[in-house]
Amino acid sequence: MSKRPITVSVDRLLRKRDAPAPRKLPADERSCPKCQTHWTSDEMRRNMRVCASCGHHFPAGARERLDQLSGGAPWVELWPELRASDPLQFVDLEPYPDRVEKAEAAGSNEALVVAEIPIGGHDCIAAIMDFSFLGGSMGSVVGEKLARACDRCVERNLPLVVITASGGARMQEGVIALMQMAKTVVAFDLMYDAELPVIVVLVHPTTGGVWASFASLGDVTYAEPGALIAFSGPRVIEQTTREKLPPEFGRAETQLANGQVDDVVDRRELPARIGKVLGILDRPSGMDPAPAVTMARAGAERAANAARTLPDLSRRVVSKVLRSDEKGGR
Amino acid sequence: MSKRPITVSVDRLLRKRDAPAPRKLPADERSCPKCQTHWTSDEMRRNMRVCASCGHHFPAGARERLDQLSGGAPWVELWPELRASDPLQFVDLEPYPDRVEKAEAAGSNEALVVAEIPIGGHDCIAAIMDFSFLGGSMGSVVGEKLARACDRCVERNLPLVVITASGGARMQEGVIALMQMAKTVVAFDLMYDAELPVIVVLVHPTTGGVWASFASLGDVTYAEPGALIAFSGPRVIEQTTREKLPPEFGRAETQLANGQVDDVVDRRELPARIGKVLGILDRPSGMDPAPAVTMARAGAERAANAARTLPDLSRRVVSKVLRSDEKGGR
Amino acid sequence: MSVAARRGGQFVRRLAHRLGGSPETGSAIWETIQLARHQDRPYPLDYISRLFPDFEELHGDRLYGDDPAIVAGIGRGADGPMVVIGHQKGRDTAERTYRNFGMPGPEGYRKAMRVMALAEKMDLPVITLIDTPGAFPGSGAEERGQGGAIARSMQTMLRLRVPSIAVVIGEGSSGGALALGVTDRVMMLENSTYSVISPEGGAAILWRDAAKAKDAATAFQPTAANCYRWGIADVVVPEPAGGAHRDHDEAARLLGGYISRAMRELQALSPADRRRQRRDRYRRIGAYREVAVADPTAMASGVDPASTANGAGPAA
Amino acid sequence: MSVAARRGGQFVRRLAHRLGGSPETGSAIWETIQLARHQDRPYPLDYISRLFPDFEELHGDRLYGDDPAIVAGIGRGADGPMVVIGHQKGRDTAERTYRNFGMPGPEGYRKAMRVMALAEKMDLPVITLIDTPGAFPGSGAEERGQGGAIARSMQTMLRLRVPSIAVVIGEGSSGGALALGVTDRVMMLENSTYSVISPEGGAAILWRDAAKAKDAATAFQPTAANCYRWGIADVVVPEPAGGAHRDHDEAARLLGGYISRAMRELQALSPADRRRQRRDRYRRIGAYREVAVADPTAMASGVDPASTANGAGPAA
Ligand SMILES: [Zn+2]
Ligand SMILES: [Zn+2]
Repeated sequence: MSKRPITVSVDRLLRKRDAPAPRKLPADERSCPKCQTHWTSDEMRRNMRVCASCGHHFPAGARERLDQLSGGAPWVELWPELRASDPLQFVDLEPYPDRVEKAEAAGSNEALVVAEIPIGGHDCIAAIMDFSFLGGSMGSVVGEKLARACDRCVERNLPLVVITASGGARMQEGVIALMQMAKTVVAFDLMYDAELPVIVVLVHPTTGGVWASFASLGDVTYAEPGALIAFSGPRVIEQTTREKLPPEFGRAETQLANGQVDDVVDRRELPARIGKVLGILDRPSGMDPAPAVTMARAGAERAANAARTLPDLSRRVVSKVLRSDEKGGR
Repeated sequence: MSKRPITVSVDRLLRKRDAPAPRKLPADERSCPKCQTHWTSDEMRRNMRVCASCGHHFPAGARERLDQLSGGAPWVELWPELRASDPLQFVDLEPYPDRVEKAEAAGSNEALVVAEIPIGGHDCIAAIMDFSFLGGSMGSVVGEKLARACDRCVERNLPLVVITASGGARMQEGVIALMQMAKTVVAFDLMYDAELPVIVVLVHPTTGGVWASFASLGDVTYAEPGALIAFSGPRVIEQTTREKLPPEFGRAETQLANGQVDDVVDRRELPARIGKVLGILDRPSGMDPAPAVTMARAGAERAANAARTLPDLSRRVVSKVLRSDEKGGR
Repeated sequence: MSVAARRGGQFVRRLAHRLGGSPETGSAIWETIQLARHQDRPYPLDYISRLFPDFEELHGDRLYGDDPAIVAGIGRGADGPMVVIGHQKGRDTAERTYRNFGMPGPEGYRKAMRVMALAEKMDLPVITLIDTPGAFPGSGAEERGQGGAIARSMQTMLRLRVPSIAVVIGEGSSGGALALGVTDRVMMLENSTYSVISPEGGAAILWRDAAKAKDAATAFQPTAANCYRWGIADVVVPEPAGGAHRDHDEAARLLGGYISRAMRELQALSPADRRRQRRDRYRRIGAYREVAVADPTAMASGVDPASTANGAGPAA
Repeated sequence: MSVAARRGGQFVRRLAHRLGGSPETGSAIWETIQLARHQDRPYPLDYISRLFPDFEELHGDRLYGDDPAIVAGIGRGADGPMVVIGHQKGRDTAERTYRNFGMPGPEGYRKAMRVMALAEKMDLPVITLIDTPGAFPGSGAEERGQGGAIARSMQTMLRLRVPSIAVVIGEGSSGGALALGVTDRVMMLENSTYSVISPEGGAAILWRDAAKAKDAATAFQPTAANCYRWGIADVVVPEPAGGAHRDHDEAARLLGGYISRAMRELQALSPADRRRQRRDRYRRIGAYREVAVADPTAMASGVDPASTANGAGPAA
């Protein structure tokens, strides 16, 4: 796919503008909705955006989560150059490109950030969703980044750690967004062949097409306390079936009882828990890869090539949306 | 395993004695427990032991079922020479060999009869349980016959039709009976590799270790109306949990709703339904067998050989129980 | 010129018209949606009874229950034995209620997986017929793992060794449809639709007004022609003039022909090749931009220029 | 002579005594049953905490619920990463109730299968620790397919590509125990029991009096020595003097040694060989007679003499 001669990325520019965004947003300073304790943004950040009084888990951005997971050790973001396009030239209450632009302006480049990162001393690839970017919705960029993340894991023999937060498929990309569900399942299937572990952490909220695809397919699955985990959200269910749902409906603790997750883990314990699991599943290096692993490597390479040879579709879209970028003066 | 020089089998002798047993037993003439209609044994036989008034399914013997399935066409019983032994020298309220002797005297040779038989024009191996033989309990003979039945299917490329009726593992053979559960799962696994269909029909009652092993593993699973299908019987459950169970507990119709069986099929329709499924799954002959099939063939052969090389265990038992035979004057 | 050929010619012209030039109008799309949902439109059991003279429906997931919103079974037709699975909506009120309007719970998808396992054992091709407004939104379905059931159904299909074909025969909405759609070939009937969500659902969320369904439909463009253009559908299957509801026999005959042809192509491939192509097919779908990301700091420190470093460097 | 060797020597003598000559007396068997059920006897989590310094328990069947009567997880010990699954009874009243006295429902077996699938993906050996009076007899368990869950757990174990070892650590009763017992190697602790049913259950059915449990135990002879003699157990693992409850550390150390040794043997085999031997192992178990069946008519009509024909021939 052709790269346009733009030399500075949108999020880079934005970071310069509001530095040190996204570390400190005004919204960070607030009182806990559960116990009303007031926290400064610094206190929030130091406690991983968990209320130290009552344990309420506030939303956290993808990059902040990477810092949490690595314990401050450096990590390297992968493929930040992938950005949403507008294949359907979609307009609802506003045009899709405008929505994307606003979301990018708020400091993220997409609803999924992928990075190479050490967690508890174990190198891995982390794929972290960001609910603040269009509700963490899964469009083509999320699908492609997750697929590349798995390819990279297979190439480098690394485990994958995924944190999900999503309202579901990104409707503005229509059926193409729907297909990202299948694409992520394909990606995890390469991990299966390569015998590489996948740890999934479900955070509030993980719903719709994300819960109904890769988020359900981790080898080990944790959920943050209070996270809503459901295919259909409570409102849709109440409207359709006229049921009155209890407040605990679909919450992490309920889903643990339902057998859907392995444990509910406090965010502050996540890095250690993930590190422990990675340690247990770590393989002695220098082992001959099983035939399945070799197959998976070939598959990852082929898949990556296949994706690159695609679409007049995306070409069309590239030009279209870049025009809107230009319009925005960048 | 050595064959003892006995020239006439027990059930042959018995057949001569009460000919045409087991076709016509005095107990066959009776009134329906559900609707009180009275039926002669001939009417009963002609209607496959189903009450023509209310559809109540009476128990049916294994050999009668074979006649029903084949529509009167000839079938050949396999391995009638396999008989129960007494590995534990087991005595409860009476010695196990005495129980076996009485059961044999009533006209069956074991709780499972295996035959090569055409059903709806399709050759297959049928393995039919007989509840009247020690409650259809699964001991070593049931396990071995079912294993041989599957071996034969694999050797001859035939489907397997199983009708179950059992109170579970035969306690008088202790843990050896328990292990027959695993043995039957092994047998069905050969059918899996050989890509050969297994049709299971659950009749009243199918419980305990039979339901918890091969009876649950059919490719297509039917149940006769009203059949009790459960791992633990209602009485045990009521005693353990002090639940009061409804009369429909564990019945075929309930288990259909529970997703445990494919359909509830009237006995009079069974031969046609089984024939239809065999027709659908029939493979064009002359096809190259898949590698799995070749593997399964080798497996069946090896398994059969393995079984033959076994046990001082059974030898010990052979002598022991034959002594009891001799005592019985045969 | 035979009737069939003439019809075929008409279809090609219709499809070319839809594919060519300007996008379909909102009215045309809305009309297609009405056709896709027409109550006389053939449902899976209508196709099955015509394409598989011998068919045995199988029931139950062997775990919890039987879901009438999905029918599944083994059938023998012109191309030999196959496993067929489809969303069944129900034609009259009683049947619609019984079948929950074709909205499956986890038991439905698990029944599908159970029958796919039978296909795998017996080496039978799998045909799925997709026609659902979506998976059922209910608390019981959620408690029993609706999301995981859909995910695992896709995973199961992706791993099948046997050939598989999905046909969108009516409306294919949301993950509830895609759960049966991860196959070697995806076909769409001429008047079927495939969409990320039903127009009503999309309208309620994006327009905050379910009455804006027509606007949502216009925006989603969920028609077969568009899905074909986007590479979501491999084949568009013609319907009898006026729509499949006008002539079930002819609709089944046309579909049967397309299935036979595709099945022959697929059976020429090895299981490993089919699986590989299936993976690549879905791996490839997506529309995104790549913008150039210059990061002099990162480059200076020897990091891949297509990457950005976190707070550790002075660039943060 | 080291303590371990001396202990080993004692154990060999104990085992030889039990294996030799006359069968164990009813009192001896009953005593073993009491030891197997001793409330201070180590349970799976006691062994796990000693053998796997790093252990992560996993929860849930991904279908319906999580069953505390079965614990399952991944652990890393002296022999590398493994999957461990066991029946957990609970030591005090509260925990016993919570764990349902180690009597699993279908969710327990399905959790086990789910974790075995992880073992299969990650190429991890599977260790099961068996200690249960049986699967739970309850209407809910039956509704959700208790029988099928046990059957499929056996089937799953039978098909594993990875090495597997089952250890009966306490009481192994009925299909509820065997559901976790279809492995490459079956070990029994010196004072464990393996039986078709609990003595109380057997007494209630066969003697029609649950109080006759001791008679039933005498008849079932469910001791490790007998199971070894019958070929049900491949190995009898020694316990510390007086029983495993006297010294959990030593019990775990002894078991760990036996597991390590067996694992090394198993890892020397290919997955296909292990599967073949596993199948053959269970195919072989059985005790039956073969009586000669003469059938002159059948022989005359060319039928296999080991067969009898039905009503068609004059012999019927
Ligand atoms: Zn708080
Ligand atoms: Zn009657």
